[in-house]
Amino acid sequence: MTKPVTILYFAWVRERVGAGEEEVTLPQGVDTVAALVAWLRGRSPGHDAAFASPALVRAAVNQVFARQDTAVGAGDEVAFFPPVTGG
Amino acid sequence: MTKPVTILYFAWVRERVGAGEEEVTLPQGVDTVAALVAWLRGRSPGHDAAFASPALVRAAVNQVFARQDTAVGAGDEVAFFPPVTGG
Amino acid sequence: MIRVRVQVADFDLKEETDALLAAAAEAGAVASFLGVVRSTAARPIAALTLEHYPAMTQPALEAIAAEAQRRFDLLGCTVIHRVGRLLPGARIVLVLAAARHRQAALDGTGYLIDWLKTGAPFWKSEELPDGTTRWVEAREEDAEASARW
Amino acid sequence: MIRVRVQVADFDLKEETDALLAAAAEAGAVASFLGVVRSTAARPIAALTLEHYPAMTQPALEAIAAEAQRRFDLLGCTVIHRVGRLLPGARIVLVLAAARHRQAALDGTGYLIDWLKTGAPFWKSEELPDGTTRWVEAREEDAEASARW
Repeated sequence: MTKPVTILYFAWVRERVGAGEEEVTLPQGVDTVAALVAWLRGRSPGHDAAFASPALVRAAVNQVFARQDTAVGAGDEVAFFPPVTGG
Repeated sequence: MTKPVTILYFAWVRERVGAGEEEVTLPQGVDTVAALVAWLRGRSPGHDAAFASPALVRAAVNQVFARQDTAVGAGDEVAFFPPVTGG
Repeated sequence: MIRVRVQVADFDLKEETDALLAAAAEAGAVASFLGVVRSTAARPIAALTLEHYPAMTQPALEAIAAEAQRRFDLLGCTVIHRVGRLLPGARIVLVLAAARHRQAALDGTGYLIDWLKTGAPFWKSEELPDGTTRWVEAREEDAEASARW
Repeated sequence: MIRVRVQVADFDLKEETDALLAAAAEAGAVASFLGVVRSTAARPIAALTLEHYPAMTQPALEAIAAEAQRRFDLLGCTVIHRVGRLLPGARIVLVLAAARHRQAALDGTGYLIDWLKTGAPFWKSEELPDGTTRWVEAREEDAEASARW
């Protein structure tokens, strides 16, 4: 059994997806942030809308800011969100 | 009657002169900060010691920072002090 | 000493400063930055809501604070960031930096607030007077501000 | 609004910040600098006494504050400088700058404290543990810090 990946969504990415969190089991070959985004877009029109402008969506893997080529694997926590606006 | 000039001393300049304030009547020709310093040095050994290193003494005329060539005249308030160390 | 907190509650500037100074022996300077919810005549808002990524926020803030402490040789720093719904005029964020001398305290404060704006997982949503909401967009100049350090 | 005070009494950081913000509508940022009497293990002092030139201090501080307000488009600023004999850890000086955005508040604060150090008639005398006193010497780097603005 492969452990699932926890996906978190924040701010307008969360609103477009329609959920703040989901667990998914990654198919073979989905092993980077970029591949995960491409695969998630096929899950629903909301997911597709959330990632319609990939340059506007940032990611973190296991609570650390990630890039498009950052590795993603079973058991990871991956978060997607717009550029941060705190402070 | 010529109005006197009020001279104020602060910090170690005051300590060397031995007084914080004095009133003097300027003789003819003493019409700049530099001339006033030269004249004050003759008033007492304490005055002379206070101005022994002229570069270390700053001046203000009528509460505004002044230079060596700033004009000084009857009725003015002239202050002498070390470089400031507030803040 | 580094103190980092993410909280719904307000904070007290004097208490925080006193606590920082009590733990920062030999400090000669404390600089601070306080951010408040801004509503202007030209662009009024009814409220500002701050969302964050709880599991990531605390470690992200601690990493930023540790780097500030190291770079500017701070004797201590405090970062408090509020989350939830805040009304105009409410305090959002407080940064304090204690140092031996003033320039380190001022630079540490500038570094901390610049990186809070670009390196910590917070998102602001504005509530307009008509009840609609909109997400605040990240500003290019914020990225430039943190990149200059 | 510009508020400048020279006083023997201590001041309260929170009260001053609240008063500044109450008078600075549309402010989004308040930066501050707090200077405290520093005594270190390597260079302990028993007390610090601040002398000033009363007739000149208030106008000098007001001129510095007015220039900061103009340069950085501040919505308000506060300068409080204590005089008299102060013990280690005591607050000496407080600078607050309120602005629409953070950089102006931070720059305004840096400008104010740099110029307070070189453009206002205060002199510090240190009292050593053995009871002797010595006048603090002006530092070249303070003159450079204010000259860079």
